Order: sequence, then C-alpha cells, then structure tokens
Amino acid sequence: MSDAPLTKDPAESAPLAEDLVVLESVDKHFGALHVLQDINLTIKRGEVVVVIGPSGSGKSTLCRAINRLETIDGGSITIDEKPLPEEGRELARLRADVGMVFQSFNLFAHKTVLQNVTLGPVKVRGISKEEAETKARGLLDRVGVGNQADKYPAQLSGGQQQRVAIARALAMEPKVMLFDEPTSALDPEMINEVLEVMQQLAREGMTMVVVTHEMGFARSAANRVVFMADGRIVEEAEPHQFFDNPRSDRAKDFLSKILQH
Amino acid sequence: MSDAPLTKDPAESAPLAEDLVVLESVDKHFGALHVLQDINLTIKRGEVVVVIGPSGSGKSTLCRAINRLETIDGGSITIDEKPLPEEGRELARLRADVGMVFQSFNLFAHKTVLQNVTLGPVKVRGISKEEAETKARGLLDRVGVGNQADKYPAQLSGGQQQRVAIARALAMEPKVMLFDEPTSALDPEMINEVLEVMQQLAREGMTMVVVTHEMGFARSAANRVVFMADGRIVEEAEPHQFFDNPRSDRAKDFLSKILQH
Amino acid sequence: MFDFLDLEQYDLFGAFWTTVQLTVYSAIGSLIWGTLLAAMRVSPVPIMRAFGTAYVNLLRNTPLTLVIVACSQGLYFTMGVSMGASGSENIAFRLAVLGFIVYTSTFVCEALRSGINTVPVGQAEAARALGLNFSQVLRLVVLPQAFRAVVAPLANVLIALTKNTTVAATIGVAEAALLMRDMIEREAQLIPIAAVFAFGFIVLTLPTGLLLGWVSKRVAVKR
Amino acid sequence: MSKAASVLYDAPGPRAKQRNIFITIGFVAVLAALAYWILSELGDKNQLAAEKWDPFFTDSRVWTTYLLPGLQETMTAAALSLVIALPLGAVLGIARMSDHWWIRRPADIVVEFFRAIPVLILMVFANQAYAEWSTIDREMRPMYAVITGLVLYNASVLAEIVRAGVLSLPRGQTDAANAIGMRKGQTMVHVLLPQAVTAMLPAIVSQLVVIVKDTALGGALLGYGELISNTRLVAGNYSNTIAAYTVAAAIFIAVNFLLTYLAGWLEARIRQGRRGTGAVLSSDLAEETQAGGAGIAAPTLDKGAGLPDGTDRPAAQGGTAAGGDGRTGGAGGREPDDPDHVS
Amino acid sequence: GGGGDDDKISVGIKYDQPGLGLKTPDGDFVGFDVDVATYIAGELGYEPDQIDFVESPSGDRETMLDRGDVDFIVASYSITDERKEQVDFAGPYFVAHQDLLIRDGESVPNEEAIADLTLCSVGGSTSAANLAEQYPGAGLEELGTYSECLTGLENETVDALTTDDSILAGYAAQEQNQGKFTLAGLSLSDEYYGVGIPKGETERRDDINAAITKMVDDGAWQEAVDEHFGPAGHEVEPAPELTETS
Ligand SMILES: Nc1ncnc2c1ncn2[C@@H]1O[C@H](COP(=O)(O)OP(=O)(O)OP(=O)(O)O)[C@@H](O)[C@H]1O
Ligand SMILES: Nc1ncnc2c1ncn2[C@@H]1O[C@H](COP(=O)(O)OP(=O)(O)OP(=O)(O)O)[C@@H](O)[C@H]1O
Ligand SMILES: [Mg+2]
Ligand SMILES: [Mg+2]
Repeated sequence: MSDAPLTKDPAESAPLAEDLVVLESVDKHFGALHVLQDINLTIKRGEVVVVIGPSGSGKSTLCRAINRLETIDGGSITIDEKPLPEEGRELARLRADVGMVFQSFNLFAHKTVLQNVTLGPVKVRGISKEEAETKARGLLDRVGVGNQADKYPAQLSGGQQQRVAIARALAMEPKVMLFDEPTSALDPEMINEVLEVMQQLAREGMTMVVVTHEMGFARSAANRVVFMADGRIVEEAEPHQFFDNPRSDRAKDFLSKILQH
Repeated sequence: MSDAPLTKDPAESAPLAEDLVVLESVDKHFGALHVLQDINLTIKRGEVVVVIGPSGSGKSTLCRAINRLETIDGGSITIDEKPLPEEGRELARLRADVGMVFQSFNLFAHKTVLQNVTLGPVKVRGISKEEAETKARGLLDRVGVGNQADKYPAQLSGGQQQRVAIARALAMEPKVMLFDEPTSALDPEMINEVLEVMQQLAREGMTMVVVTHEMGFARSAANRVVFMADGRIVEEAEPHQFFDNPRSDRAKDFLSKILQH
Repeated sequence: MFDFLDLEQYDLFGAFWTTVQLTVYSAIGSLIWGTLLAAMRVSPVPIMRAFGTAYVNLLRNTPLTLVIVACSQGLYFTMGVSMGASGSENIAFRLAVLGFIVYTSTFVCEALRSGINTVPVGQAEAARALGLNFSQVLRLVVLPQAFRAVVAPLANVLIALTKNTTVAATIGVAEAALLMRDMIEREAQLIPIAAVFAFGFIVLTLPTGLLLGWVSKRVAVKR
Repeated sequence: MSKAASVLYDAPGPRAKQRNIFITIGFVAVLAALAYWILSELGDKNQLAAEKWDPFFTDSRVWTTYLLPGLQETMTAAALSLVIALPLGAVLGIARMSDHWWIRRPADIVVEFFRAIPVLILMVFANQAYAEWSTIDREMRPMYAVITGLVLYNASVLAEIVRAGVLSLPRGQTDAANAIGMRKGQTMVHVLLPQAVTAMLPAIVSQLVVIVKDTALGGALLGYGELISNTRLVAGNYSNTIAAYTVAAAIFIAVNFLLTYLAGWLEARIRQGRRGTGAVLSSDLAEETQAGGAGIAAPTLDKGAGLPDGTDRPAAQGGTAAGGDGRTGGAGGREPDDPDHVS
Repeated sequence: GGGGDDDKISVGIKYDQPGLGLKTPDGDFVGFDVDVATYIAGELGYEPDQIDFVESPSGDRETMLDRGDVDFIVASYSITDERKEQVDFAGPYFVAHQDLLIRDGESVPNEEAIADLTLCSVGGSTSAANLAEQYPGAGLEELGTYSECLTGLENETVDALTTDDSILAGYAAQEQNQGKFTLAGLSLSDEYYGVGIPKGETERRDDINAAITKMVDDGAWQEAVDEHFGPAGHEVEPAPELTETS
C-alpha cells in the first residue's frame, strides 16, 4: 500500500502528473485473431481507470498483458518508465509490483487464508514469516475478513474470497492494481462488499485499472473510463461525460444494452 | 403456450382467480440444513411471481421442488389441483407440464438447437417428428434464434443459448414456467435479449415463477414479489410496494445491498 | 481338495512376500521416475517435453512382458549389467524391479499430469501474477494440489502394479505366479490352486484400494 | 499458439531461449552417449550381426508363418474382447449408478472382484472351466479362455469408465432432461450415454491398447498362438531372441500407435462443433469429476491456455456451462475412480 | 478320435523344441517326437496328411488327454508317478538324461563341478527343480524359453543351459548354433519319455507299444535319432525297454 493515504474525490481531483503505466501501440494476436490493435494508454500514478466494453473486446487480454501473463506481439509497455522485462528475476519483481485480482478469485485452494496472503511476501519478497503474518493480518482486517484467517478458501463466501484475493495482492505492496471483472462471479449481495474495499483503495490513492460492468463504481470511483471494442480503444473520457454523453456509436449501443434494465 | 394471448399490464391487472400451483407448509432438509421451512405459496393461472432473496435462501430449491427435481420432506405441492406424483409415468407427465429454465442453460450439447427443442415433444409427448419440427421452428423464430436451428449449442452465445432453452421448455406446452436465475450466467450485453423474451411471455399470459436479481424485470413484469431468506418466505407484496416500501428488516437490508451500486 | 497347501515344498508365504517386495520397490522407483517424467512433460524446455512424450508413448504401448524380458535378455544376459547384485535370484529380482519401474513410471507420469490438469488454470496464473517462478509455481501451488487429486489414480496404478508383478515369473523371480506355475505343473489341481492365488491377490489389492480411496477423500482439495 | 506458452511458465525470453539451447545440447549428448553404449555393447556381443536380423528382411516365411498369424490372433482376441466387454461394461457401469441397492451392490462386487485379480489367473480359471464344463475343442479353447479373462477384467474397468463418463457430465443435463419429462431410461439413452461416449472415447482406446498388450499373457501359459508366443518360435528357430523381441515390440508399438491415432481422429469427428458441456474424460482424466465436487466449471490447466503437449482442446473454454450453484459434480458423494488403464 | 473327425487323428506335440518338436518357417513340424508320432499314427492307420498336430504346453497336457482334445501326446513327456495318476502312458520310446549345454571348447569334468556354475533353465521345468534340489549351491536362472537361455550362454553370462540332453542336442544341432555349443555329457537324471494317452485306453496303449517296438525294430527309430541328434555329435542310448504295458 502507498504509505501516505490521501483523500481524493476521484471524479474531480486532478491525478498526479507522473505516468506510471504506459502502453504504446500495443498489438497482440491469438492466431488469426487480432485481439489488441494499436493500443495507446497512459495511466498516471494515483489514477483509477475503468475499462469497459463488450465481451471478447480484449479487456482481459489488456490487463494480462500489463502483467505480462500474455506476451505482446508489437509495441511497448513500460511501468514506472521501465519496459516490461522479458523473463527471470526482473519479470518476477515487476509482477510483484503489479497486483492482480481475477474474476474467479483464484485463491490457492490448499492454503489457508493467511497462508494465501503471506505466500508472496515470504517467497518472492523474502520477508520473514512473522513479519509477513503480522502484515497479512492487518490487511485482512482492513478488507474485513480478519476473523477468517485460518479458514480455507472453500469455506468462505465469494465476496469474502475476493476480498482475501485483494489482500493477497496488496501484501506485495504493488504500485498498481489490476482488477479483471472482480465482481462478476459474485452473488448480487456480495458485490457491494467488494466494491467498497475497492472504493476505499481508490480513495487512498492506489493506482488502479479496473475491468468491470459496475457502472455505479465507474461513475463514483473512476478518473477515466476507457471503452474497448474489437481490440481497440474506441473512446476515453471522464465517467460523467462517457455515461451521459458518449461520443461513439459503438459506446452508445453498448450502453443502451447494459443500462436499459 | 396459452392459445389466446391476452395483453395485460402485469403490475395492475387482477390475475385470473384460478389457483394453478399451490404449496402448503412445504418442508425440505439437506442433512441438518433446513432449506425450506413451512413454505405456503399460491400461484394463480396467468400470474408472474418473482422470487428474490439472498444466496442460499432456498430459491432454487423451491423451484426444483415444484418440478420435483427435489423431493420434499413435508407439506404438499399441487399443480392444477393434482398433488405431485411420486414417480414413474405420472411424474414425467407432470414435469412435461412444468417448463424449467436454468441459470446454466443446460442445453443438450450433443444435439443441434432444433433437436434440443424437438426431443421432448417427440420422446415424451409422442408427437411426430415433422410436426415437432414445424412447431420448434416457430418457437425458435419467436425467441429470435430461428436462423440458428442447425447449430450446436456451443456455437451460440450465452444469450442465444438461453433463448433456445426457453423455446425447448415452451415446446412442451407447459402450464407454468419456472426460471431459475435465467440471466445471471450471461454477459451484461446479453441479459436484455433474454429478459425481453420473458417479458413477451408474461404479456401473453404465461404463468411464471422467476428467480432473478433483475429488479427492472421484477418491477415491470411481476404481479407479485416473494422475498425469501433462510428458507422462509419473509415477505410477499406487489412489486412497487416491495421495492419502494419493504416491510421486513431482512428485505430492507437485502435491497440496500443490491440497489446501492 | 486344498491338501497341497500342507506340502512343505511350497512356500506360499515366501512367494507372496516376494510379490510384496517387488511391488514396494517398484512402486517407490516408479513414483520417483514418474514424477521426474511428469516434470519433464510440463517443463519449459522443448527437448525434455519431447523426450518425456516419446518415452511415455513408446513404453506404454509395449507389452510389459517384453519390457521385463528386455531387461533380462538385453541388459543382463547380453550386456552383463547386473546392477551390483550377485546370485541369480537377486539379479533377476533387480532386473524385474527395473523393468517395472521403467514401465509403471509412464502410468505414474500420466496420472500426475492428469492431476496437474485438475488444478484450475487460475491457480497457476495467480501464482505467476504474484511473481513466483516456474519451479515455485510447480512446487508451492500446482503439485501440492495435483498430488492430492491424484491419490486415487495412483492407487489404481499401484494395484495394477501388484497384479503385474506376476510377469516377473517370465524371468524367474520366485514370486507368486512362478510358484503357481510350479504347483500347476506338479500338482495338476488347477482350480483349487488358482483359487488360492486369486484369494492371495485379493488380500493384497482390495485393502490397498479401500485404504487409498479413503485417503484420497481425506486429502482432496476443497474448491 | 505461436510461442510455446503455457500457464505454468512464461513464454521464454532471450535468456531462457539460450538456456534451452544449452540444456538441449546436454540432453541430446547424454541420450546419444546412452544409445552409443547400448549399440556398441550389442555389437560386441554379436547381437547386431546380420544373421540375427536378416530373417526379418530376407525370409518372408518369418512373417507369413509366425508374425502375421500371431498378430492376427492378437488382434482377433483383442477385438472380440473389446466388443464383448464394452456392452457388458456399460451394463455394469449403469447398474452401479442404479437407485436400487439390489442392482447396485452386486454390480459393485463383480467389478471390484474382477479388478482385484491378475488377468493371468482369470485366464487360467477360464481355460480350466472350459476344459471341464464345455465342449469347446482344443484348438479354440485358449482363445476362448484368453477372451474370457480379458472380458471379465476389462468389463469391470470399462464399467468404471462408463460410470465416470456419465458422472463427468454436468448435473444440469440430467435436470434438463427430467424437466422436459424424460424418464430415467430415456435420459440415459438420449442424453447421458451419447455425450458420455465422446467423453469416454480416449479412455476406451487406452483400454483397447491394454487389451492388445494383455493378449500376450495367454501365450505362455495357455499356448495361445498370439504374437509374443509366435515370436518365441522365431527366436527358437533362428536363435535371435533379442532381434525377435525387438521386432515384436516394434509391431506392438506401431499397432497401438495406430489405434490411438484412429481414435483421436474418430474423437475429433464426433466432437466436431458440439463441445460445450465441458465434460472430457481422457484416458487419465476421470479425476476431473473427482475434482468436480464443487463444480467442473473451472477450466483446468489442461482445458485452459493449455499445458504444452496437453490435449488439443481450444484454449480458454470458460466453463460457465456447468451449473453455477456449485454442486455439480460428485452426485450423491460417490466419486468414480480412475479407471485403471494400467496393466 | 478326439478331433471329432474320424478320418483324422490329433496328436499333441511341442512347437518350440528344436530336435523334438519344432514349427518351422514353412509351417511344418520337424523333430524326433514328430517322427515318432507320425510313425505311430501310420501304424494306427493314418496317413501323414491325416494327422492334426496340436500344440500341447506342459501345463496343459493332462487336461488335453482327459478331455479327449488329442488322441495321444508325444511331447518330451516324462513318465512320472504323479502323472500316471491322471493319464496313462505307452512306451517309453526314448530315454533322456538331464545334461548341460556349454560353450564349445569348455568342459564340465564331473557332477561336483556343477556347484560352482551358473546355469540356466526354463522356469517351472523338472530340470530346474532337479538342479535346485541336487545342487543348491549352483546359480540358476529360470527364464521363459530355452532360446532366452542361449542368449546368456552365448554372451557368457551363464555357464551352461540345463535340461534333457535330447532338447539340448536339438539346440546344438541348429544351423545357427552349429559349432557354438556342445553337451557336457553328464547324466544327472533319467527321463523316460512316454506317449501320453487318456486313462484306461488299454487297447490304444497296446497298439502304440506295438508301433514303438516296430519302429525300433525296422530301424526307423535309429534313423530319426541320427537325423535329429546326430549333427550335435550327441551319443544316444538305444531305445529303452517298454515298461508301460497293460
Ligand atoms: N488464450 C487464448 N487463445 C486464443 N484466443 C483467446 C485466448 N484468450 C482470449 N482469446 C480471445 O481473444 C479475444 C479477447 O479476449 P478477452 O478475454 O481479452 O476479452 P474480454 O474483453 O475480457 O471479454 P469478457 O468480457 O468475455 O471477459 C476473445 O475473442 C477471446 O476468445
Ligand atoms: N444437493 C444439495 N445438497 C446439500 N445442500 C444443498 C443442496 N442443494 C442446495 N443445498 C443447500 O441448500 C441451501 C439453499 O440452496 P438454494 O440453491 O436453494 O439457494 P438459492 O437461494 O438458490 O441460492 P443462490 O442464489 O446462490 O442460487 C444452500 O445452503 C445450499 O448450500
Ligand atoms: Mg475478460
Ligand atoms: Mg439458486
């Protein structure tokens, strides 16, 4: 976590000027499928960017590319001005700096909640087990599952699991957090408890890239909305502008489908 | 399908007086877990009932019990004044009278869309294959997937699959349709295409029990909302009354979680 | 009918004891070599994957009898490799164990690989996203879950191995099947003899299956 | 995928590629040294001499008198065994899933019993039983005995495969069939078995390979003239044991490869365009159902972005198909064992 | 007749013993046992093309006679008391001795020397059991077939192959092996080969005995011996006295 939590009104506060994640003309193919086409995107430190778009438009691939879970075919991605390393120790260090939260939680099923959170710090950061545990408990408290530390993931509700997953990512003290549809596998009543943790993170100044269909979250927490379709960034705008007055037809059409019900 | 489609404004029209599905003090346990506790519920012909409630409250079990996919431990369920048969041919006949649509579509993966829709009429109702196919094509057109008849389910989008599943259930000419979270496995853009088909059905006078978290649908299509929690029916009310002015604390709490974002 | 059981010349327990020993040594060896093979088959190095695949496909498609005979005929009788043993009984025993390991490890490898396959993709991705490297992903996240999923299939491999030790008779290891052949040759009471040996194998394999079945349920990863 | 990407490790970067080259060189060197040692040892012992190998190339009688008839016997016995064991196994497997204990229990016992006994002993039993209580003549008896042994054992194994195949289907398939009013038998025949067969195909093939190999057990003790016992005759005639067994092994490997290949092709054809329930039960994957206690939904390492040389399924098959309510698999808490295809 | 056909006769032989009964690449059968069987069948009134040769593995011989699968068996079938409880024998037509096959140029001076050797035999055979009993000190490899033993003998991993001298001579006489191996000339046991017949068929036994006597008397017996054992340079004792008479 950033050490100095700063309060901000995300919709208004001007983000810090420094560029943290920069994608330049990124291209990516899956076989014949061109899933990322000439993506240019800059995320400043402290900024919260929400990515939305129809299914298959490449949102997940974008997230995964930033963490180099997928390699890219062209263009460049830099984090904190360093290009993504190809492999080895540097890649591991980079990944430790980029937290990732998945749609399906992906908690390690054979480890307790506490072990899930301490695994990274101990094995990757080389922190002592005691220290890692103290910190882990603090994080678990923060996301509201402090009393579940010794349970196994399968014993928790979806919402609780996702909050543990967030704590696990935070334990690595990442510079930026990527969320790939963090609430879409959740029962409706549990969505809010996760969104609240994310809101809180955003308020504290964490840099975040969030793929989500939760328009409420996008409106209230995002500095910027990026709309993707067919592997391209079609529109980038402030949330209120995007939702109230989308420029592209593609976005209008998409919003009409999503917001109608 | 009912033969004489009648237009109704579901929120206002008085439902027909006749009772179609009647549950009386229904009880159901899973081991130590009391999942349905003293459920009393009457569904009149032509009525659309939306069931909502937190996860694990027994909504799916209720649906499945009406179709006798789950046996009940106590109480009685009657459909059209006939109690649920225990087994054998009569049970099969009852099930054919009760259509069911699942969250996960459950189309038969090894059969084409058309075969999925004709299988029941041919094997259960004993209708000739030609007749069944003509009817099936009509139904597929009605739910808007007429041109997909010869594809396999895996080749369709989720929304299309769910519409086929609805057509499959309708092909049996059921007296009542049960929907168990029909849209919650769908990508957001596809939810509406399914909800529209359901709206249409409701307008045409089909008796429907719908478990859903789509509040928009509940408001516009339901005659009645049933709120369940912990295996009990906690509140039953007209939609506008329930959403705008819930009586029970449980319902208030639940609605606050769901509607906030 | 079962009077041959009293005959002192037949050491029934000794023979089954050899069967048990064959099984135990071969099982341990197969587990080790099979795990290595599985690691090769999922490793980042293409040549290792190719080797693992080729090895498994060749050996799985060869009758066990031929594998055992190859160990005896090729390795020992032709090339003189006796693996440090002396005395024909010992040599044959070790050759048989080697043959069983060479053969059974392919099944262990495939069982493990299928165990790895039961681990959801997301587990490995989450581990990589934390910054763990290949060996850490494998050691800390994937294999611990794979091994639990794989107890039941491995139990089946073990049971099959127990039954397969009968093939060691072809190269003269004095285990149950050899004794059975001996007794059939000399006592000419085929049905009762076969019944006794069938019973012996049931005693060996059924409890193994039940025990490991129970264990597999105990250790299964809850998802 | 162009690069050998895997979910377990990252696509190799330049250093990893270089390291791979070194490892490859080292590995090949070790393999080559091993091969050289074996060949030179065999050469020293005169095992590579032309006289030992020539008969297979110059004397067609080796093939027409011994090997081909042996192969034919092997294949006949294997084919008959499979053809008989398959329906028997299906019946046993379905019986094990019955709601009635008086059908289920006996099937359980039969399956467990025949899986516990070495096939060889079953064959010996069968041979003697036919000798004492039937009029099958001597020429045919070893074949009958071999087939009987193989059928008893493999029907039990196939029963487990069938059971695992059916249980690997999402529970929703049964629910959906019931919901449109199909009865138990109809559900099994029209919905479950057709899908299970595709799921089971790889497992059935690896069982067929086992059967082909196991015919060899009948050779030594019962005098059944299958490939290996005929190979022994070759060795007896030409005193070329090692050469003869090598050729026999090559034949077995080729035949089994062919079977596996054919099955793969067949499977691809059956599967074309209609995947979706996500149930796949490859030779060694019955455990998927085991892991499925909480829903087969999650794509596994194999189904997802894929292990290297994993099966040929397309990537990223998100498993939404299987029931979302998290209790899809493990119907009634009974888990299918991995059919043991080892023998 | 067992085969069912009245104009055919089924005879059990071995398929895999050079010199005694061997299936050749042409699909024919050659060997001393085959000649004896053919002669006997001829005396019983069957032409060579009316003979059905059937493979009779060691473990299966009693059963085959018992069931009538074969009319008689000529398959290096030693006459023993246990076997006589289940089947009847005619003959013996040959006396064999357990002996050693060694590499040409080596020798085994006497029986005591066996204790220092590593020998090879077929698992479950009488010779293997004999050896284990009499020379517990000697190493013994028990393999599936004698040709597998030959591999070891050829490559010097075993010192000798032991079984009946008749079988050994058959191997030594094979084309590929000529000049490689020789018999040690020991006589570790006496094996009287009989013709196995179903129990109680005394008439058949008398006929077969008569045939054997005739074969010895008219020189056909010696001719067969010379043909099959001669090339190995193996001295064969004259035909034994008939003992299995009614
Ligand atoms: N490993 C892969 N191999 C092949 N194709 C892939 C792979 N991963 C993704 N794709 C394809 O790439 C495209 C973009 O996928 P991606 O998952 O990024 O979309 P998305 O916007 O996240 O969609 P969703 O909202 O459904 O998650 C899709 O068409 C998908 O089928
Ligand atoms: N087959 C079963 N065996 C044991 N427990 C079950 C079974 N089916 C359901 N349950 C339990 O019964 C309770 C009610 O389940 P049910 O599926 O009806 O809830 P629900 O209201 O539909 O929840 P959701 O919104 O998550 O679908 C839950 O606690 C569930 O875990
Ligand atoms: Mg995505
Ligand atoms: Mg539910």
